[in-house]
Amino acid sequence: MAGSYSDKVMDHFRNPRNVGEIPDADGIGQVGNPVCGDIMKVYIKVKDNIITDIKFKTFGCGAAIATSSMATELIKGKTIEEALKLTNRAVADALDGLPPVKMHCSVLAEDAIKSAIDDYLKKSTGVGLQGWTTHNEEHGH
Amino acid sequence: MAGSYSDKVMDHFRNPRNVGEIPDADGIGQVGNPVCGDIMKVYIKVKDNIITDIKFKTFGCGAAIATSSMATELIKGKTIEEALKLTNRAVADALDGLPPVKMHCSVLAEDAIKSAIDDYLKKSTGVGLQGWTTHNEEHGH
Amino acid sequence: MKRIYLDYAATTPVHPDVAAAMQPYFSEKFGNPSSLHSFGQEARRAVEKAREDVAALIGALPEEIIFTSGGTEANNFALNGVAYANEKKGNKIITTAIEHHAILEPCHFLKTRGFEITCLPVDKFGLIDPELVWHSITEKTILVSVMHANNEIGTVEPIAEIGARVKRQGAGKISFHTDAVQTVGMLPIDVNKLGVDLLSMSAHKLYGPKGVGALYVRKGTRLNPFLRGGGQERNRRASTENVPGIVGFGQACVMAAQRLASDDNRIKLLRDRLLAGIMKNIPDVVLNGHPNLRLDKNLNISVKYVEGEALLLNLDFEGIAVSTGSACSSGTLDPSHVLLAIGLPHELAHGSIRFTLGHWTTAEEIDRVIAVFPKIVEKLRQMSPLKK
Amino acid sequence: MKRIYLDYAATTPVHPDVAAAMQPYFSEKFGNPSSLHSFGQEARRAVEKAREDVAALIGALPEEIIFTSGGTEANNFALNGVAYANEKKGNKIITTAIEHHAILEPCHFLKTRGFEITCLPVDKFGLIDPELVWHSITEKTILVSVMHANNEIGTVEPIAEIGARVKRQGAGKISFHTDAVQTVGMLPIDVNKLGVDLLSMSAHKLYGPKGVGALYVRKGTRLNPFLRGGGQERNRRASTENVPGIVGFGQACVMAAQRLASDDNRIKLLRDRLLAGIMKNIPDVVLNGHPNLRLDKNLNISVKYVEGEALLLNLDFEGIAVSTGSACSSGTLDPSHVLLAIGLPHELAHGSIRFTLGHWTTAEEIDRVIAVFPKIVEKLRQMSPLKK
Ligand SMILES: Cc1ncc(COP(=O)(O)O)c(C=O)c1O
Ligand SMILES: Cc1ncc(COP(=O)(O)O)c(C=O)c1O
Repeated sequence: MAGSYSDKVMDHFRNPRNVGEIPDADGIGQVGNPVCGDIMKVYIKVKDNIITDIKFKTFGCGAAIATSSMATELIKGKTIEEALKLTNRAVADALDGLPPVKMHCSVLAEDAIKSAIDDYLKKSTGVGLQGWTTHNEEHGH
Repeated sequence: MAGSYSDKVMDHFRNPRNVGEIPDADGIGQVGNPVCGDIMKVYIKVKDNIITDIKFKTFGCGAAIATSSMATELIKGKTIEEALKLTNRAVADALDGLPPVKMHCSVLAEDAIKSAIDDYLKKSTGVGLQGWTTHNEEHGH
Repeated sequence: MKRIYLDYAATTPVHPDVAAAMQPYFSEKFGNPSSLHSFGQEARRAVEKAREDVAALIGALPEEIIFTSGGTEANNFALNGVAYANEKKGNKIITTAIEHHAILEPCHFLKTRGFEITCLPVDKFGLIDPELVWHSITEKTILVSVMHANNEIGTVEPIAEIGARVKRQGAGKISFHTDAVQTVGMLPIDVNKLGVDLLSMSAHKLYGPKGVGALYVRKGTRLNPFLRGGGQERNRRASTENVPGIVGFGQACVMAAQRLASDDNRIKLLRDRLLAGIMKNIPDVVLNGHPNLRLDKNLNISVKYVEGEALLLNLDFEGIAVSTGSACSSGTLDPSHVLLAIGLPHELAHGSIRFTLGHWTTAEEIDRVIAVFPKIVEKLRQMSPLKK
Repeated sequence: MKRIYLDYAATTPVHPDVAAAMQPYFSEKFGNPSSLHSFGQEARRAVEKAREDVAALIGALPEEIIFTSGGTEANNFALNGVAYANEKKGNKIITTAIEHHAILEPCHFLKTRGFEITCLPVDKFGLIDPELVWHSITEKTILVSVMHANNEIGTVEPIAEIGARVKRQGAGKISFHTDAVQTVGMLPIDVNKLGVDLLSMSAHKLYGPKGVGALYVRKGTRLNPFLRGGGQERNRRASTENVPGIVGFGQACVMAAQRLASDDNRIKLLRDRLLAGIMKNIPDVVLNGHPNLRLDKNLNISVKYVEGEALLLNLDFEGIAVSTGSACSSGTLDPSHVLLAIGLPHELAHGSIRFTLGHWTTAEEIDRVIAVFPKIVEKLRQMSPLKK
């Protein structure tokens, strides 16, 4: 429930960081679907293996927007390898936790980032992320 | 429930008429039993076929005492034939009604009077009331 | 910042006159109505007076009113009570896809106990077709339950028409129940004109207290108890009566009857002003529910490209309290079953917002919402990947 | 005439501090706790605070407390909830002959649904023998329910002993429930020391409001919902929370904890004074219940040769409010099942009177009763055909 959102969640929901698009993005990932009520789209710019810029657009609830904001903050300036280590738990923890029914939003945020990196890797190396698919099945209906 | 006792019931309960015994009674009737929680004992004095005096003793609830009081009032000074016409409904009506769960008390009062008359008839004529038994089975358990 | 409450369908403040009526029954006239002594009897009289007031509001007899702990208990009581009392006659219950969870969940339970539940669909406005009810009735049908007005989209159902048909077809065999939690005190109700045998109410929707409600049960309707124990409510609903709550409910009904008699359409006008203001200022908004056959106080819209909880929280930042049919209000991931039942795509169902107006709503408040809402929608749409 | 209330076991006045705590939640902080906006959230916080206070009084965790509409619902919930959740494991329920109707009636219902009820006898003081519970348990037993203290005769049962045995014998298989409606706030309670899995409470017995109670449910206990609908109380008990009632219950628990900590035996001393005064002035009176293992506030006697309702009404004429176990208080002709279960002959059971003392009882009141009561007994005995 929104009532149990932490102050950090509310802060990131109210003033989300990194909202927008990157027209010449190096990687774009979109996860979620309207059935679930959450869609996240992440754009990354990569230089020398480092994520120099990141933006997102999200259709979703307070937690969806806050996790998008927090996840993008957490990997901005990081290497691809570091970014890939980001777990949904880490996003939730950085937000001082999420209500149980909202944990799926953090999963979505992790997926959105991986999906953008996958797209970047495919475009730059021709090979995407190994052994990875989105959790869509799990957190879906 | 006592809460739905009429003012008349409360009056007769609070100031019951005809309480007591008649040492040289011409007829005595007792009905009810401790299992039901109501016992009524009625004493009558009869002269020239007229009930010249009547007293009762009752172990029982507010309605039991009030119906004893009212029933004895109603037949005092009446002929035996008139007294035998007294129904439990008439007693209840004279009290401005009784709560449904208390109607059995009026039955008991009718029975107590009939029982006293029965005793009087047996003693004076050797033959009791015809075709009459108390309602004990009905209002009992 | 003065806060603006536009969630009167969720709950209402207790009217100060109702609170005043309740006040003596907490610490002074505190008796247990089952007690025979004077403390008990003064409480008993208050309960019986309230029973008359509640009955009068819906054209019922006082002895046809059974007090409960709210609308949910009234619904659980009606469904379980009728089902178990009639299980020898049949096992089929007919209801609709847009009922409150307090109907659907007990139905779900009864299904596990051998009853058969038919859940009728509605049209795109949320209306039940009385013909459909009629055609769904079989030899085994013991109960039909159709809500009077929907709590989310506000659509008012043709209860009297359904009632007449149920009676014609199943007179004396089928009980007809309506969940009138959203309409008691809002619409004039006469149980005889509606043709219902059972009707659920909840005080906190009509400026009465939370935690008290009632089930109307037409004389002669077979009904098993639900809460079992002491002999309260003529052996039909056990538990020490919530005397102050019941007194407050009675007072709320007296006041509702006065409001209904005054034929005031202030709230409807404000609601229409809100709708017009939103439609004028914000593109891509759709109205949910029936355009006319709806509760005066209810406005339910879907805002394309954005999600309801996000709208709600942003309105809350502005001190404006509303509700949403998006997943997020319910603790599940599914959006409102009502919005899906009227055929709304998931995306729109997730973007629904319900404004419900009430006694203290002012034109200034409505104008403030009309001014603030477009900015919020715009902000969220700029964040949305769905909006091109 | 100043009235004297000696029926605290039937219900208590709401303590003024409790009423004051509730007050803001009627018309100001009136939100629905399920609402996401600020009105809802301030109500939510109040409910969660109250949950902590209730839990603290009985040594439970807040999440183990489910609010209900009173003791009756808590009991119905516990019995139905455990029975249906465990019906695949077994169908046997053990309870006692002296339980409140809010236990016996749901048991009676469950019997019609295929469950087997074992109703254990008690001794002449109303005590359950823990050995007997132990020996009654079979492979099919899923639930044991024994009340903490009896509402009529005040006898306090050896719950901890029974709890320990049930756990030893049926660890993890058998749930142990106690109806603690009469003891919460009166006796120190620790659910872990008692070894119970479920415990019923009702606020109006401890200076809280009517119409609110709770069921304690130990973590891990299998329990089906009883009131079904919205997802309130973590999906365990549907219906809009009775926020003011719950807040009042919480405050009542805080105050009860303070009273219990103070170790005050004022009420017990007054009760003993009443007993001594009656015994001294009136012949042929017997004490019902256990001489020592009883609630401090409770005095239950049978007055030979007279009937309880007649005593009660005459006391009421004097402004003294008491209760009786005679038929007449219950709407049936049978005297109290509790008095019969302790082996009292019908005649004595019909002549029982219960005095229960409380917070505002004074020595002057007790002395007035001691002075008035003999005259009433004498008047009725003179009217009684049983008294020779
Ligand atoms: C249509 C409808 N039925 C039932 C209920 C349940 O009422 P309560 O919350 O008082 O139990 C509600 C409101 O919550 C409702 O809107
Ligand atoms: C032992 C016991 N259990 C249950 C109840 C029922 O509580 P309530 O009347 O609050 O439903 C009572 C009191 O009436 C009681 O004394």
